[in-house]
Amino acid sequence: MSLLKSIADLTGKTKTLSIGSAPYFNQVRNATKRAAGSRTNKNDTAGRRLGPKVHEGNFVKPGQIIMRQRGTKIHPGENTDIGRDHTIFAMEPGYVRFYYDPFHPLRKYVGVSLTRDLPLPHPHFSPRSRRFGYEQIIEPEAAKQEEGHMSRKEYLQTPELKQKAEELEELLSNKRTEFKTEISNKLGESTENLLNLIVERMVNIYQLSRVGQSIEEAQAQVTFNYIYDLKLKLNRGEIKDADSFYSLKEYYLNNVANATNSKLAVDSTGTIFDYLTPEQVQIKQAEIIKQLENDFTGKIIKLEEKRSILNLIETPGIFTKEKQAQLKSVFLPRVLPVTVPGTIADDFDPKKPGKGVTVVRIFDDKTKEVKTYGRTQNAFVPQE
Amino acid sequence: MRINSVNASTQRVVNQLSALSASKKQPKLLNLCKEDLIKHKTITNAWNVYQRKVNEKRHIQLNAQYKSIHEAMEDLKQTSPQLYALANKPEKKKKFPLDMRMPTDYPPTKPWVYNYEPSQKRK
Amino acid sequence: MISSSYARPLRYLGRYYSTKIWSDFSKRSETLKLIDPKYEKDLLQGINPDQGPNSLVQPDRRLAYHSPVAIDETFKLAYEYLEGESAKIYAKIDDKKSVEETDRLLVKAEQYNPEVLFNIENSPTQIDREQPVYRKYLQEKWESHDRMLSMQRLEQLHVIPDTMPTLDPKVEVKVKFPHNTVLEFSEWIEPGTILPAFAVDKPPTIQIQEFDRVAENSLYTVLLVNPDTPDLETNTFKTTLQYALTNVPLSNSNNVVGTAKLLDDDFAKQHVAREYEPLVPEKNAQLQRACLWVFRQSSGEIKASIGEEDNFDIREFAQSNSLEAIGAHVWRQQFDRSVNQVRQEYGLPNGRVFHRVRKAHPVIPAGTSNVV
Amino acid sequence: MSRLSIRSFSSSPIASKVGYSTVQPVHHLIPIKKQTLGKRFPELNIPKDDIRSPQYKPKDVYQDRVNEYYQNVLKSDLLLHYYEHDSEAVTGNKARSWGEFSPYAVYRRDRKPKGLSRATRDIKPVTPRNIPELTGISINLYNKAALEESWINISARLQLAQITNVKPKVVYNKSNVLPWKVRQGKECGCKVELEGRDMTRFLSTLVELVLPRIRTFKGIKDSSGDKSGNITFGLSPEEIKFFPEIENFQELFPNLFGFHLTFKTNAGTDERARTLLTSLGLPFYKEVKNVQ
Amino acid sequence: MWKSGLRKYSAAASSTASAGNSTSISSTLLLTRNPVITADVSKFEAQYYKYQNELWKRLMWTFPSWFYYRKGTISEQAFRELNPGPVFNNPNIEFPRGRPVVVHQRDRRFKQELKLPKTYKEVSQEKKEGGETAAEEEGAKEDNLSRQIVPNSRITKADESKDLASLERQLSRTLYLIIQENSKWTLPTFKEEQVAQGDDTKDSSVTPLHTLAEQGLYKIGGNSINYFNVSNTPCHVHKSESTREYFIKSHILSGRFVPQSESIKFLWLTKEELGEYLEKDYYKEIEHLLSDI
Repeated sequence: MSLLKSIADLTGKTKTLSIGSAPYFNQVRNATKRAAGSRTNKNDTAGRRLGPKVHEGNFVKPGQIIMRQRGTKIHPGENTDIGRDHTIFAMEPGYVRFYYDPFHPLRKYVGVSLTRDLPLPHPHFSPRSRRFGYEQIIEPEAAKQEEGHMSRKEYLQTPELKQKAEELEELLSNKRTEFKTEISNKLGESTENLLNLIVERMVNIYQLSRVGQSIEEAQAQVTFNYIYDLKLKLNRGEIKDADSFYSLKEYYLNNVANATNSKLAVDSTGTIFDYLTPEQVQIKQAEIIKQLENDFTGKIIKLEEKRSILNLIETPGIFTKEKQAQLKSVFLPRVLPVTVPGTIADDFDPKKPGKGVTVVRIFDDKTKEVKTYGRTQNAFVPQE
Repeated sequence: MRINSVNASTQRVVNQLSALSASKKQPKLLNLCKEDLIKHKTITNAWNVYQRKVNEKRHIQLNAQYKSIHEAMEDLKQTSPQLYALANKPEKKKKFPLDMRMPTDYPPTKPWVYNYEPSQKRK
Repeated sequence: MISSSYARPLRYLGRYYSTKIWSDFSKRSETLKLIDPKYEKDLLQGINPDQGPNSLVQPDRRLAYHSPVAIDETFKLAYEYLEGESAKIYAKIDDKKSVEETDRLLVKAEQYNPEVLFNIENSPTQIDREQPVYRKYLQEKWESHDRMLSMQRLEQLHVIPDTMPTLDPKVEVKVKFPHNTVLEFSEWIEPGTILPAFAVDKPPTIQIQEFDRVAENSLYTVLLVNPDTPDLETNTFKTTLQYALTNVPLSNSNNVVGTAKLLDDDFAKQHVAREYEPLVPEKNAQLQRACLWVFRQSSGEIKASIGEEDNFDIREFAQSNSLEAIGAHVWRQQFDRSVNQVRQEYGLPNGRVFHRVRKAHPVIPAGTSNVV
Repeated sequence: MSRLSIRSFSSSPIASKVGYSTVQPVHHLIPIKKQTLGKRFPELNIPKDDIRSPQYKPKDVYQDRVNEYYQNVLKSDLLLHYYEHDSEAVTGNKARSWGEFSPYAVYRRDRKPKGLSRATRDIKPVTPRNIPELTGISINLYNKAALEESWINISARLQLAQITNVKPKVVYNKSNVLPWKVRQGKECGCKVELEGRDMTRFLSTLVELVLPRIRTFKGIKDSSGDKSGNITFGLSPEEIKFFPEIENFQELFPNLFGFHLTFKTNAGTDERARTLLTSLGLPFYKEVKNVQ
Repeated sequence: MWKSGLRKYSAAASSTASAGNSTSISSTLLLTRNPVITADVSKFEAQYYKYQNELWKRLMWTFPSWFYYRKGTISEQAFRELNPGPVFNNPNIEFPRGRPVVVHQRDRRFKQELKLPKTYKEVSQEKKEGGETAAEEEGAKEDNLSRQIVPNSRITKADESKDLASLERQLSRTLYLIIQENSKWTLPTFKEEQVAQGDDTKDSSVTPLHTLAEQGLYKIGGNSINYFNVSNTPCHVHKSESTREYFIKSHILSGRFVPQSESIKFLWLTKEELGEYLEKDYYKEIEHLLSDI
């Protein structure tokens, strides 16, 4: 309009611009679209009210919206998060900062700084600034109630845990009484207090050997635990002074630890036995294996023999559990090999084996043939 | 039963597909015991060391040959520029002859062809 | 088996050449031999098919085992070849070479020895860590898994940069609490595990495995800090020191600070700079991280004692004592039913109790008045 | 299929989740291979050349005479043959920069090379480090019949497997060309990439048993090649009959399919590649154009 | 800049060289016979290949016999007769060395060992041979495609008789030609004639080194040699004050070396044998040109 007007003004002043007889600007604009509304005219929507909602340095509360956008024009920085439609909102109370991040040079970020004077982004290698945000409960009643509060998971697990703890306690108290008689038998007379200390020590060693510690490790650990507890007592003031702490410590080391370390030991099944040094254990292991090989291999195993084999293998403190299982599978097979004399019936009819004879067919890998044997009762190790 | 009742050409395709596919044809996995595993590793290590040595030796020899060619050409350039120009002429169309064969595991019945007749050109 | 001397073992005097070098222990260490002699026959002479390999436990599985065809004959030739190559490398070692060069050659000479390979695969806890070849394999194993795992956890749990700015791991740090009678807590702890208070109420056993040869008289510092102690005055967190060991001498094989050492009064007096105090998180105070840092002391002994200040600045401490961070470990704790008992044991007052819901109070900058 | 209907283990629907993720910078320099830290499939972390891996396959199973011939005889010959004194590397046609000062070009891809859509390699003089070598043979079988009936491709795959001892991969159409009945995603043939002993065994069979028996075979066209040292030629179904693996089982392979062979070399130029291939026993012939 | 300087310098040097007529140029022929059979492998290599091959077979898929021998055919029957199935996993039998795991007639724990039935051609051939007389059989043997293949020995008659002049000796090694003219064994060397006369403007006035070597070879060894000259470029130079011997590498492909005069003796030798025949310093100088295989 203004353009038209100014040009019209111009023409008024200088006539040279009029061309021909027809007035130059006497022009009619014809409709290029159909007058009736077409579909394309109606699809305008209301503005989505996008854009930043707070300014640099403004204080925001957690959850307050900082930016509404389509796509990530601005990326969520520190202490902010991004919603389903890319809305950025605050996660912590603080002051809004718009910034660039050197790790993503093409992005703009918005973050919330926890204090007014803290710039963003924070230096990469400096500690993060964090907010604690929890309020102390001052009132004692309410505090006690809150402390006793359990999550649902904890609440549901409590009875089971309690039962397990009780079972363990029962097992240990049984062991205590058991150990008490055994130890008093082994060590002879001693005071009640000393005996209790020794029993407690053996129970602790038993517990540690159950989680796989060797007897020497467990002994050192139990000694350490006792002395450490004494030290804590001293710190708490339950022991008067350092001197009585040292005398108690010396007493324990001399009369309990050192006195029993070389005499008593306990294995993971809770059997008390005489302590053996690792070298002695090795010798004993070799002895037992030799005995097993000499006395029980290539021979018929009856119930009696089976028991003595088991006794040998399960001699406390000699073999580990895995080794025991392996020895059992070697020396106590379900069926004895055919080479053992007296386990094969001499003449038998495979179709009509006599009483007490079992027909066994074995494939020989070398000759590629199946051999048939009649096994007597003796071939099978009795099962209890 | 149904498989057997299809016509011959379909059966052939089924056979072809089964010959290609892995189902029921794979062997058991090799589960070596500890000792055999270490043995296998040692064998592999020895082979790798051996191959490395062989390759190193080849590489050294090729380098020496290259150096030697370079020296010869450098010398020829000094001694006789014409011969150098002829020797350095690129032989782009030259091909290796088909008579140069790769070795076989066992020799042919006649290991060497003696009765070679030179062509007309050479005379 | 493991020599405890800090002195440099194994120097090769004069030229030495023998083609049967791997069965000659007059100049090589005995620890390069097979640790478990029962495998020797199966490994070096071949498995008897009527008995099966010793490494399989069950007799029936043993008999059912079939070795690959021709493995023993091939192994014999391979062994001879590698042994010859090893002898050539041993011939290169003499006293004029530097320690690093000697170590490198020793690794080269022994790395393909099947006995060494068998030891490192099957009894990694019993090997002699003074031998460079074993350390090399230990390092490879550590780098292929444990180092990545621990660095992932340290980064994910923000131990770096919340305590120290960064870490270039040089040593493997392993932690366990051996006083536990429950299997779950008595093993080595995976970095980042959440532990109950009763499981950590005695000082931990720490293993610090160096992979390069440790110089004589090298000293180490171990610090355990909790960067998540609530600071109500500023509504943020402060760092507290829970345990500190300083001037600890360690070597490649003598690398565990545990019960045996702590029982020794002299050790405790000289090296425990701050007595152990477990983390005792308060109710609703969320998860807290126990960050264990291992430092190499690059400028000798630390003489100054550690102050009792409220907020322990580990960065400042490391810098002022010129400590080089070489390894770290982390576990986490939160309030549980055993916390109060541990507090009692250590003579600590009852813990505060916080509201279950986190409030929107802003951080109060230090120095301003305490008005919420 | 709408995104909402995708089943997942998560309790919240996918639509309510933000499509945004970012990588946080780390504070250390240790590269972490995340897949090795998982505990679920430990055997997948074992490298293929370890015997404990289920994918283990022994490689050096016999003496490789072709490779030995190349290493012992040809390498030294080729080095001498290609030697050119005082020659220098010929720089290839490279992508060009947009100029130093244009702010619009900071993160833009480089300009295309002059007159080409792709950059070409430098041609370096042959030294002991880069003597031309046959790196692989790729066999490509385009099966027109499979466009109509995809089961026909089975016999084509089996034929390739029979000849090469390697299981072929199926090739699918990439685009729609309706007049040729080409539909996207339909099987249209198979291919095999040969390396190592598979390659040398195939090469020796081809050179010693197959090509000499094809009467019409004059050689590979001298103009064949992709300008960077990879030479291709084709074999027709009648010629494939001469492979001994096929010849003895003709009744099992009633329909044979021709294929294309590409000899992949690191020679850099076709000329060098041709010389290399002749040294391995493959003949070439020069096309005679009809001159009026 | 430096390039042009170098060129100038070299031109000057060459002009002095040719003007001085002091150096005599000759071309030495390194004529090789390439190995005919594969290299001999060491004990370890052979054993390794065997081990790997066994592993390979152990890890192979089962042979799809139903595909190659269709059910109900005679060939299938023959195949089954030749290859009885593995031991059946009978639950009533004990297998101390492990239970067989049989799928598709193969024990999956082991490699599959197969014997193939003879083809129709082979069988008919056998039948025919049975009916024919021995003499006819002999005649048919040479050109019959389906005769049984027996590999030739890797050691030839020449090896047995230690004929050092034979081209059929040491088939697995590279052989080199050396000749003796004046009681000294050397590689064949041919002197350049025209270059000494010194007209360096025309190329035609000189014989290229490789042509010189070729002409020389025909002169001393006759015309019936099929050989391949690897390159125009010399691969080595043997220098002394006034002589230059440039080495030209060639392979003999067929034909034979026939000495053209009585005085010429020749041998085909391997690398190690060359060390015994040639002068020590000379051998050391050219050692890297000779192939170990």
